[in-house]
Amino acid sequence: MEIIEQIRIIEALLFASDKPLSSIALADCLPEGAKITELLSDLQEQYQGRGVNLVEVAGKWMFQTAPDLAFLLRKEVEEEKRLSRAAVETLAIIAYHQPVTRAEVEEVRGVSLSKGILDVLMEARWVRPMGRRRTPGRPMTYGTSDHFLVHFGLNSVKDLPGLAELKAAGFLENVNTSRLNLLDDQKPTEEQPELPGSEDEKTDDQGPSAE
Amino acid sequence: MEIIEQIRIIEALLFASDKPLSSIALADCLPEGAKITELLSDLQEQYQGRGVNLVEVAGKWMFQTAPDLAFLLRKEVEEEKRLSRAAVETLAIIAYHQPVTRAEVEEVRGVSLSKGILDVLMEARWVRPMGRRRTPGRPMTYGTSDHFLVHFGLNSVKDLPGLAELKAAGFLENVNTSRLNLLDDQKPTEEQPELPGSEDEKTDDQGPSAE
Amino acid sequence: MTEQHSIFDDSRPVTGDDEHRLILDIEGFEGPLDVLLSLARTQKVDLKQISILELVQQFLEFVAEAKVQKLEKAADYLVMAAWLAYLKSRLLLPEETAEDELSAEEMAARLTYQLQRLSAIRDVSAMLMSRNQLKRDVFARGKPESVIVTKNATFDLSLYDILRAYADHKTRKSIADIRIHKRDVYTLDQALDHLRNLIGTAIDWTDLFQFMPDNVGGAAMSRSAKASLFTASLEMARQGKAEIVQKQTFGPLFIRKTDRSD
Repeated sequence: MEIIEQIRIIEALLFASDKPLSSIALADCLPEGAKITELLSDLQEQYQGRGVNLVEVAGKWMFQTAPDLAFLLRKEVEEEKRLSRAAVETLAIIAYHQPVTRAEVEEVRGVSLSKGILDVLMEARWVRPMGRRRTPGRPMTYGTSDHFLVHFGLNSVKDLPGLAELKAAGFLENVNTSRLNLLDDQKPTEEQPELPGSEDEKTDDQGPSAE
Repeated sequence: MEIIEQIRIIEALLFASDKPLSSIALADCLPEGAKITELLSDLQEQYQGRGVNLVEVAGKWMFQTAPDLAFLLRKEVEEEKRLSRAAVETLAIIAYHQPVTRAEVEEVRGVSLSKGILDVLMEARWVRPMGRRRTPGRPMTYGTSDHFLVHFGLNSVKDLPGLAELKAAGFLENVNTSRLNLLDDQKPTEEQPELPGSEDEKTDDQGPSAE
Repeated sequence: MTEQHSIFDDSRPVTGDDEHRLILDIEGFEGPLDVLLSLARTQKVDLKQISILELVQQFLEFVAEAKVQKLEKAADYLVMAAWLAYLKSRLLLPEETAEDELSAEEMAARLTYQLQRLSAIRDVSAMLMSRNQLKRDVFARGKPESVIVTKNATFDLSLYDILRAYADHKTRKSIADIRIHKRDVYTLDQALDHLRNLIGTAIDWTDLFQFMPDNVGGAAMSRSAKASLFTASLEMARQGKAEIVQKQTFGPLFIRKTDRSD
């Protein structure tokens, strides 16, 4: 099959979908040995500067409208729901510090997390549980999802804006090393019975990584 | 505005629209005096021979997969099904209470489990049999599969937030907690299912095998 | 949600006319660190160079003047105020650090660090939110054609849906668990049976409450029996099966059978 034909196929597949597709899924529709990476970057180039662009998000590929045309399209959608300041901050802390516990979010913000904020972020499918920390109380940690990456047009959490600066300034170090001890960390209410039926001691921290 | 810019706008509008657009609707988004007919035929020409074509249907315009590639779209036309509420709840109960018997699910839900729900969950590969309970009747117990963990981005079933965490996250806001016994909740799991021969060794731990 | 402030909400009174004496309301803030950060900005220097002593003073004044509606909200602020007051005393007094304690300078440095960190997080929050967001700035195909290339995604179900389902289930269950216990009463039917049986044995006018059933139970039951017996007597009189006489207000009620056979 010719290259141009292979490009047509991935173009058709990607154009038809409103969700990002992985290169593996795309390769499934191509003949054995197709150079999917090259095909994708060819296609991306062909759409450079057009009204629709091919972008890589969360390690997958999708077509979306060119960002500079947002002014035209925005009026077509409903006013998006605005996140509260607290929710935005919480989301940022979770994104940059993940995996992070609820207590750590509170520590960074210096205020306890009001109810419903995590709920909202999880409902938007931006935040997800990421396993328990192996510390006393085995607190639940949270991180961001692929959906978060897609929404904000990020290929991985390593591409978060300002991540390098935050890291260089030492702001992403273990939250507790800088403790002021203003907020009491010991929240017995956060402790909970472990789900029986799973006795394995397993690793929790998995670092920022797009699954 | 240059012609090329006007074409970009039309391209983006048609791409993002959920229905075909008339040339009049498109012209509304362009500067006065834009030659919409010429622009459309230019754009149509640009997409000629590509994987996606611009077509005019009933006087309106839309992008469509090239006819010769339509086979791609039908390759795995597996519509996204929605699970019934009862099925979602059953899945949740199995996830939280595993290993759990059918009768226990019914007891917890307070209604009998209609036929097919377990089938659907097993067909989706989210639920699997987990061996028989060592009680009279030796009922089969059920639990979640590795596939369940992968699908929902969990490392282990222990990553499911507990009731206290659900409450803290705002999921249980209307519940009077004093009536919710947070600790006395997972009775059925205390019993270990019998291991039937060598068949099903893994009665409980999902292990960190999710990738 | 209780916290209403949008990131776009610039209405907070951070830039007062008199920058050294802000009159601020706790309601507009996201906790004591937020207040400290706002106060620190009034010093118009880099966060690294703020005067902690001045900041402490500003915060203590803020807390003293703040209108506090809810005590639980004030708690965070009061804890911070106490800590800052301690820090201030440590900074002013000659240093004599115990071994297991942080020096005043270290404490101050940590406070500065926290403020810088929060400020940095706010900056990246703004950067994050100003990115091109899907369905706000950039758009996916509006009318996707039905292809499912990924084989696993047969069901559109997220972890959130599962948690929501479990939480809803728990919510419903907690409601379903409320049982209203049946109150013990001596019913009207019981009283009627009882009275019908006994009234035949009486020869003449009899005080109604002579017919009170024995061993009905506690005081509540006894009250219930009395009420039902009275209602039963009225019912029997209505049916023409009994006559009732009361000679004086609050006096005893006398009852007799109407169709006495003797």
